[in-house]
Amino acid sequence: MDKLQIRDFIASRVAKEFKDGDVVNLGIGLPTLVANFLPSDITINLQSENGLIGLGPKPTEVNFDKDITNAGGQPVTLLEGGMYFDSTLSFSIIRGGHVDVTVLGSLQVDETGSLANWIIPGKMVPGMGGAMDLVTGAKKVIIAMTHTNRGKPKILKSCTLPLTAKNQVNMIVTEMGVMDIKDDGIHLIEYNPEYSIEDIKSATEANLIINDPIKMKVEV
Amino acid sequence: MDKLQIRDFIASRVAKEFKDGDVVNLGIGLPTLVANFLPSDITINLQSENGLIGLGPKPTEVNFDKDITNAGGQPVTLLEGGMYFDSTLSFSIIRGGHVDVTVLGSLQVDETGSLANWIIPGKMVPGMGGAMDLVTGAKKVIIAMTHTNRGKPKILKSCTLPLTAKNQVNMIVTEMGVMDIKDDGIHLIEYNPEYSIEDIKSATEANLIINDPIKMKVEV
Amino acid sequence: MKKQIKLEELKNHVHDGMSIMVGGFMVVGTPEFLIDELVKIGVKDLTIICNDAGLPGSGVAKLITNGQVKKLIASHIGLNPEAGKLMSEGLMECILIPQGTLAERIRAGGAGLGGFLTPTGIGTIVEDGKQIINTGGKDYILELPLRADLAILEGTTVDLFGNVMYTKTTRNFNPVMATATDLVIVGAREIVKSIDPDNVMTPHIFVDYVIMEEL
Amino acid sequence: MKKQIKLEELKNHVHDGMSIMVGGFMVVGTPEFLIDELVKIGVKDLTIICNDAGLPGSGVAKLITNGQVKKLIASHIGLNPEAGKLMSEGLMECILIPQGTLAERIRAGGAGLGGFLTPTGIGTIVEDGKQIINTGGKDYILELPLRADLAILEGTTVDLFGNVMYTKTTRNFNPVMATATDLVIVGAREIVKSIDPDNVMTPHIFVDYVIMEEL
Repeated sequence: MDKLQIRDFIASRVAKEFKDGDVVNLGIGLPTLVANFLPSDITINLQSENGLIGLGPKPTEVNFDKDITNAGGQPVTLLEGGMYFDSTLSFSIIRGGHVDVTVLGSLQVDETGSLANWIIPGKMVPGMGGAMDLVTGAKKVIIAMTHTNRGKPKILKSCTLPLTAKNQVNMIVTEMGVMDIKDDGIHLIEYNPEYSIEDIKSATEANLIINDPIKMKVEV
Repeated sequence: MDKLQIRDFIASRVAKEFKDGDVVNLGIGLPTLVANFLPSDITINLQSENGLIGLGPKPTEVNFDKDITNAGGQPVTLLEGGMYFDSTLSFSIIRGGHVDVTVLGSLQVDETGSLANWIIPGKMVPGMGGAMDLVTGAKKVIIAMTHTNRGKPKILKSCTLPLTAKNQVNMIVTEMGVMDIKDDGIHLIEYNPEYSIEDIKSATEANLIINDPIKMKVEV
Repeated sequence: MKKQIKLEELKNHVHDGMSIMVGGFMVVGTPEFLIDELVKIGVKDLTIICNDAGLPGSGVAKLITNGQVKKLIASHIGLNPEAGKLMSEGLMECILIPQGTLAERIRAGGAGLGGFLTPTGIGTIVEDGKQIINTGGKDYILELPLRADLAILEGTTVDLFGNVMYTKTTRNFNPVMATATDLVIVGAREIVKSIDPDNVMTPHIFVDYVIMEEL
Repeated sequence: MKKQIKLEELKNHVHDGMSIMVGGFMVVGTPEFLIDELVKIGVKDLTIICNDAGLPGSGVAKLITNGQVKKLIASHIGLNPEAGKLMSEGLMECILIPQGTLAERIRAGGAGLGGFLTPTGIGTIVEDGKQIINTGGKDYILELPLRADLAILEGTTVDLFGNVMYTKTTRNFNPVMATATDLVIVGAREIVKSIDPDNVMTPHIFVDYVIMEEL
């Protein structure tokens, strides 16, 4: 798979986690692509922390409205039934457990479900935006990311960068497979048969608990 | 003065404390009458803690609307420019210092500006409603009440009933006069010439600081 | 409409001993017909969280009169003399909370906050048994979040998605209660196709069921 | 309209060293023409409180580029590389706050609360130097209220009394900031006779001045 195929592979697998009626917040970058793979037979309510529920596809020239953007500042549309609200209600929704699933990218995730994705000291300081509230408040936190960064593992025994939150990640989806994070560690529950279990283990610093993982279907 | 005249005398004097643009909350009972004496040359924004600003007069049969009431549950009207809001914003307004003046009745007030008006243990337990927030949050707290209760002083050295708030009252208006509460105690700044200074002193348990108080005009 | 259920179905969502937040302020904004149904169902040992105790014959007063309320959490019960009587006689537990603190505790319950610091009640019996925290040279009471099993609200206008608008002073505690309970049931005066997305007061994600008021 | 002033009068209400909350989220809901005027006035040593650092050439980024900002309090500065550069070089102090905490601190500042307990940031450097309070078996950070001297907001529609409505996602931080500063100035896209009392988002009592955007 090339880079774009990898991103679509990850995004399409994440989209299978949603249930009818779920409120879902998709982070910037790869997680945004998940919107392209939403199942058509159920209703997913996409929330955006700048103040809307019912995030629709990118506008065309015809329905473009500069007053409707997502949390990345990109123009979006509002679906029927959607609505706007202010930042305090937006974070009551987020912090209060009213978001069923949040999907974010990450620089590092570790065995305890801690993640780091908002700062590389001395190098990159974008700020945490709404990410800390999202991972703390959402019922389920899914990290959607490439398994490694230039060959270096991102799934670690313990994060080395400043944390975004402690013990909050429930699931990791990468091009190599799907991992559940439980009290006893990271379980590889599905894997991409383009990689061997040994490949995946060696690309992962954290210990992987492996009990008969399912082979994923790869349709590119 | 008879009972009704006393109430109007107190209410009309309280109304003189307001400045143009003030946000004012009037409690149930005697304070409600203050609305009848608002100066016509300035704009006063009456707030009601159930969720409106721009409280207008009682409705007639024609403009009665069961969905518009004041905090006492009485039907009211909304003036032009007024608006509705929910209870959380209502108390952000109240607690946040956005109410310039609150006018309340009281059972007792004392030299330190503490007041008691929400419970008589074993006898009457109506609850504090919004009163505790109002006296804590408003910039100026005026107590509008009769000077005594069946001859017994209500302005005391120290309240004996459970407090509504500590050190929050700025002014007391009764049928006998107007008192400012400052760090050094209660100053009688105006008095009703129908009463002698000695009458007022003997109807008051608290020490009154008296320095040349102004004679009030009594127009009944 | 997906979320609409019949009035008779309310019984499937209530049970003895549950805690219920009831919208409204002196019965303005209280869904009277849902209260009537709760009386009919006869569910008991309820904890009711409401601004007040209703008015004699209206609002939560009906549940109180019918002996269904074990515990009332409110800011004011003065306009329902029976509530005071039951409280004095020890027949109904009654917890009185300053109105702003009540609204804010419910908000904290819905917003995932562990509590908040309020100056309201400092120096009064309201602070009894609570932690006092000094910040910026001033004392505050640490008040804790409040949640319930069910919220019974009055929505003036509800759209096909379950978005809600409240008219005039019926709004009061309704929107904040919608955020702070496991289940939210809205009694609707009218159901419309859609509400202007700028004017939605309770987003549909908070609403579980809508029951249309039969007039 | 009583509260309306001219754009040229903005200079009478600002001064060096003041703290200013600026509404908007990635410049959506930021009153661009008031920012332009602040650049023209050249008021400096400002503390700016805003969700973000704007975008290059838009929003508070203009003030940052022009060297008028001494301190920036925001949740995210990633889309304005210059802000990160100035921060790294020590030329602008930058305090990063989780977005929900930023909104809630401003709300506390406007609502007279002494602070609130949030789970956001527990176990991260966000908790450094802050009090941790355990309630209900869970750790929370005690976060304190945030206020400023002035708020500069974008109101889509303002009525003759100063009531404000915000359209679509321009709402964001605007209404909460209106409650938390000594002075509130709204840049209006349009001024109308009146707004439906149910749909007012910022009551006029919060608004000190309105400046109409010249198009």
